[in-house]
Amino acid sequence: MGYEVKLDIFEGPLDLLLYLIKKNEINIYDIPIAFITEQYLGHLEIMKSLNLDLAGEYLLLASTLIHIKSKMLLPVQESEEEDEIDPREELVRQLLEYQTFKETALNLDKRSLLERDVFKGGYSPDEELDQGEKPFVEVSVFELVEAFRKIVSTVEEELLEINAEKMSLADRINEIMERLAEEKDITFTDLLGRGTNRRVVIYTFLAILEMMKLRMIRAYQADSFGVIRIFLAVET
Amino acid sequence: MKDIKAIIESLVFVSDSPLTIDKIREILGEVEREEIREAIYDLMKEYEGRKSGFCLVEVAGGFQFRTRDDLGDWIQKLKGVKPMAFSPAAMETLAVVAYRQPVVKAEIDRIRGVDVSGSLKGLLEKKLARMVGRKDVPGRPMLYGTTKKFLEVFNLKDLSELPTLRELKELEK
Amino acid sequence: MKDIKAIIESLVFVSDSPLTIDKIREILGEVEREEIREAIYDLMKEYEGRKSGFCLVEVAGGFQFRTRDDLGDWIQKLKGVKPMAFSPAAMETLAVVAYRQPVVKAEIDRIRGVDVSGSLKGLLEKKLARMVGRKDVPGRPMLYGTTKKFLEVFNLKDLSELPTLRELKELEK
Repeated sequence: MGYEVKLDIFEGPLDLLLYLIKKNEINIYDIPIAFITEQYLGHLEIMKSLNLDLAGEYLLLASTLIHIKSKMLLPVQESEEEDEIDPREELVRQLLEYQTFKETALNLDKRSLLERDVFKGGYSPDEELDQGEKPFVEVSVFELVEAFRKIVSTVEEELLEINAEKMSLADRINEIMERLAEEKDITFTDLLGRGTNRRVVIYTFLAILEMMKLRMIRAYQADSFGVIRIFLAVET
Repeated sequence: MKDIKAIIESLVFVSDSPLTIDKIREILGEVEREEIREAIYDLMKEYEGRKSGFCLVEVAGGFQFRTRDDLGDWIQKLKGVKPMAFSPAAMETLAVVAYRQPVVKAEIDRIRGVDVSGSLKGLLEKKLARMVGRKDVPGRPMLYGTTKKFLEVFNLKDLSELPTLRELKELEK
Repeated sequence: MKDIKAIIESLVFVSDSPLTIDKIREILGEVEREEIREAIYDLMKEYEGRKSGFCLVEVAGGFQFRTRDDLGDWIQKLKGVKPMAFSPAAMETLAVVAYRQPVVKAEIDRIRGVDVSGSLKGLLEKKLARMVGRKDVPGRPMLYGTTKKFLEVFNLKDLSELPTLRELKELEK
């Protein structure tokens, strides 16, 4: 049996199903579902007997196939013939979509890949350090969170999650700091802004309380009903 | 400016990543973009005509010298390393990310019919894919897209240069 | 061997260090040293004649492409605007500041297990982090947080877009 060796090269249940369809020269738009289900289950059996790690997704598709098969066995009700949906339709759509991407992946692989087919120059002049404003290399947040994960891997779990509320507060604090750096002082009402939503008002208020507690800002009021002015407290 | 072609040639030569016209302009000062572009296209033609061991290509929004396609085997011999290869799983995941970006992981899982965690993480580590933001739906799942390095490695000027996806045929009833 | 000049050209081009004739021979196989030497001298003359941005020189017992001496100033200008890269230390410190803000230096020291003075100072200079206040405890230590520039560099709309560690773990299955 030629196909045993091929079992572990399937990229997933859809890949296996496509292989069975091609191998048996089946029209993908009219899949004989009973036949293909039998073939599919047969392959799963072989995979099991070879002790291959059978991912849950393979079993999920098996149950989908069996479900479609049972639906197709039901007699078609004449009264509904107008809108009768083929129970295979969704599966076929999924197979075609997957097939498209599988082909696309093969085409991508055929391109002239850097460091595989083509190479750039090895010229590496001495590193010179220069001062001044420089742009940053493209860096992704993935690297940031990965760096964080590495250093906190020894710390307890609960320390690891970021808290959306705390982050919103930090955002608002940062915005206020940004504005204060430019405008020196801002009135309380300015900060709250006009027509902003409740959420912004609440976080602004919380941010100001937090910033006062942390002595990041100072608030002054000329008289008891006067305008409240906010200043930076930190000597930056 | 005299010698503009030679200057640009040397700049592209020493740059680690594809050099953009904007960057060249930043260095040369008051030179029109058009003049720079013309000089580069002149150079490209020259290299092509000479059948040199390397050529000037437009990639990832900039320009870079690269060895000729058909000489890869010789260079592999010099480098002494096995050529970098992508697993089919990585390539399929990358294809979905490239064509469907910005895309959430659940959608890639659905299209490929498997859990793509492993291959997606590999792509993030190789800097071919990156997190680009969050989708504005409950749970705010992460969205993924491709990087500039993806363009560089796959020899693409920009994303619009990706060959069009074979259209999904409409299902006939 | 046909194309020997182009092959040698591409080998010298990709080599990190000056490429020796012996090495070239090792790669090409049965080719006479004399033939290689001739091809290289041919190439050297070609580059000289073209007044190209770089030339082929004999150096340290081998051959290498080098930019023309008189273009040094331009190259210097390019290298001067080379984008900044993050060292692993800077990245780790920045990660702690981002995820733990507002945070005191002692806490960053504790989490990273080293004195972060240097990398923290670097981040402040690069305007990725800043002092945001003082903690209300004895000694009133300085508190640090991220900046708007941090969001720009990492392509984030706001801090709540930062990926969580749980999301990263999900990729590790």
